[in-house]
Order: sequence, then structure tokens, then C-alpha cells
Amino acid sequence: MIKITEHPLNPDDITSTVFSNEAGAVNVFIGTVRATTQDKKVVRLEFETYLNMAIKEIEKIIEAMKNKWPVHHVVVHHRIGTLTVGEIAVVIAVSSPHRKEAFAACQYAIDTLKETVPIWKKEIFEDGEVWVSAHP
Amino acid sequence: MIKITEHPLNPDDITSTVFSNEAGAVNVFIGTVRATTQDKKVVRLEFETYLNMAIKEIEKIIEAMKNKWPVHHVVVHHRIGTLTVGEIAVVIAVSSPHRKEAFAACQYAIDTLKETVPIWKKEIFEDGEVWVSAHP
Amino acid sequence: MEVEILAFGITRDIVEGNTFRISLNEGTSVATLKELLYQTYPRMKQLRSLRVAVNNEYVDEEVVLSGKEEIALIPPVSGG
Amino acid sequence: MEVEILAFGITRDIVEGNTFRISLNEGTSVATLKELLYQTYPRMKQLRSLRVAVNNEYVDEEVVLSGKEEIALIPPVSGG
Repeated sequence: MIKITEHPLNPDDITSTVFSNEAGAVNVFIGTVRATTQDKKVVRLEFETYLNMAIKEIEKIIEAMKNKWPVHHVVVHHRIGTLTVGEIAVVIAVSSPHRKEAFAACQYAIDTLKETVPIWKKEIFEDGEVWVSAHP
Repeated sequence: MIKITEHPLNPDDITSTVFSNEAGAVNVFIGTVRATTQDKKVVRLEFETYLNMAIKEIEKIIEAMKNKWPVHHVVVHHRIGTLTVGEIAVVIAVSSPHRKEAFAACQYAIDTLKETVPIWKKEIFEDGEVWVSAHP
Repeated sequence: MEVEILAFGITRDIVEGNTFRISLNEGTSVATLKELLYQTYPRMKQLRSLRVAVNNEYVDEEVVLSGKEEIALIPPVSGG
Repeated sequence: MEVEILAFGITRDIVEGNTFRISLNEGTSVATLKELLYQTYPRMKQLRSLRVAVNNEYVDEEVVLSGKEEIALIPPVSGG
């Protein structure tokens, strides 16, 4: 259900685990490494995590989703380590009886993950590097 | 980009075509056949379409998405013919620079498809059948 | 003039065929066609909606038919 | 008491290590710990936010440290 790994993520494997005969809707969010940030060319990203706490915070997100919406299954996989342009950093898949709550729950999951889960990314450019969002 | 087919849909093949090095976000909606509708057990669904017009209407949806949001790629595949419980009826995949517009555009696509695209489904139960949404 | 009309979904069941033919006066509008259909096939009146597509496009009910178009009945759609 | 603190992201760069040790008076709160950190590492003041996690949970700044907890600095997160 939750995985934080240095290995490449496979959206299809993740998505296939949320299907359910009682769910009519599946929504999947995939976050990838963009080639440019604020007009600067990205060479690679480096992700690190505070693993135990990150798992706990993702568990809280999933619990909140299940309280807010009638979701059947939720899977959250996040990659850490070094990623190059185009690689997948995060996959979130949600199944629910109807589409509206699948979209809402999946969007809640990625929005909240970006606020609370202790994972950090450093963008490495050709001429320097920056911890994303660290400064105002 | 658009396909209406009697063959099973493969979400992974569809999703992989929307990735882009300039897109940081991909959102995928997958609609599947639910085992029950209003407490009645579904045996199978039969989808039919007015093919040329359906393609045209989906083209209009994609054009509207590209006007409303900075989406990079959109793919819409819909299955027709006979589907059994758990099978995939529709897959919509959208890529965009940021996540907010990927969610919004994908949700717009499925919402609009359900209003305008000439595809019809008949639910077959153990004791009868009904054209979905035909009557008030 | 006599036109051929394509029927889909529940309208296909109502007219008992993928297509049917109907006689129209010259200058018949889509609105008038729908009235005729409701008279001939009263079950169509019970539908949640009934749109008419002309040459693969939804059209306003004021549109006048020439008899050369591809005309289709679009009962409530339910894809997805 | 002396406590070991875990540092992540940009705070790991600032303290130049994955962990560091700091001496605290008994009954030090998280708020006081943060003040001490800002004095020792002025660059931490420039961060958009700095949260402290105790035993893998975000805690309020009034929480008093016993010295037996796992304490971690959480600069602005940027997963996803």
C-alpha cells in the first residue's frame, strides 16, 4: 500500500492493485521530473526522506482519505535517491465507487503529501543546486 | 490520441504515451464495470456508439482542454461491445506542467464525455436490462 | 421527401432497427421532426432527453432539414 | 542534558552532518530548542519554515523534551 524506494516505480503494477469489482472509478496521479524549473535546465534531482516518519505521515493521509470519501483502495509509492529528467517520483492510485471521489481523494493525497510528508528534493542544475521550497 | 475499440484497453500503454520531459504531472482516469448498480447485480454491460460523431465529440473535448489548461498530451480510449464486471470501459490520460491542471483537465474530460459523446451502455442484470440514464 | 434516420441506444429498440425511414414535408425543422417522432413512437417522449444530430453534430431545433443530411437520434448518452 | 538531533534536507547541509549533538537544560521546550538552533546556525532562520519532529510526529512548540526522544529537524518538505 505504501512504498518508499530507490528503485524505479511502475505505474501499471501500482494501478493494477487498486482495481476492485465494487469500484467503478480509478484515479492515478504520476509525478515526473521536469526538464526545466523556472527556465533553468534540470540535470537531475536527489530525493531523501526521514523514512519512518514519512511512512507514518502517508498512513495518516490514507486514513484521512478513507474518512472523507468512500475509497476502496489507495496505493502511494514514492521514489528516493537520484532521478533524471522524465523519471517518475511519485505514483498515487485510488479506487472508489464513483469518479468524483476518486479525483478528490487522489488530489487530496498529493496535495497533503507535498505539505506533510518528510521527503526533500534537491534540484541540480548545470551551474548549481537548490533544496526545493527551502527558502521563502 | 483517440480510440474507440472492441478490444480490451491497456492503461499502461495509454499512460506511457502522454509522458513528456516538460510535463511534471500526469493524471489518469480509468472507468471500470462495477459489480452492482443500485443494489442490483450486474451480469455484463453492452456499449454501442455512433462512431464518427463520437470521435468528433472527443476531438472537441480535447480541443477545449487545450484551450482551458496548458496540457501537453491527452489520450482518450473508450471500449465498446460486451464488457464483464471489472473490465475497463474508458481510460483518459493527461499530462501537464503542474498537477492542478492535470487533475482539472482530466476531470473535465470524463465529465464532458459523459454528457456529450454518443456512446450508450445497457446494463444487463440477472432479471432484465436497462439503457443507462435513458429515463428520468 | 423521405429521409433515413439512424437510431442508437434505446431509440434503436423503440424503432426496432438501426435505421428507419420517415416522410417529411420540404422545410421541416428538427423541432417538427421530433414532434412527428413523438407521435409515431410515443415511448420517445418518456426519455430524459432526445437530441438530433445532423452530419455528426448536435444541432439547434430550428435547423431546417434538406433531406440530404445524415440524421441521427441521440437519446441520453451514457459512456464512460 | 545532551541530545542527538537528526537533520534532513537543507538542515543536513547547514549542520554539515546527518546528526548533531546539542546541550539543553532540563525542561527545554521545542520552542527554546529552535531559539538555540537559530543562535547556533543563523542560516536556519532564513528557511521558509522549520518544524521539529519528536518520535516521528510533528509536535507543538510548547512540548517539553526529556532527552530520551528521537528528535528531527524538518525543513520545508518537497516530495512529490
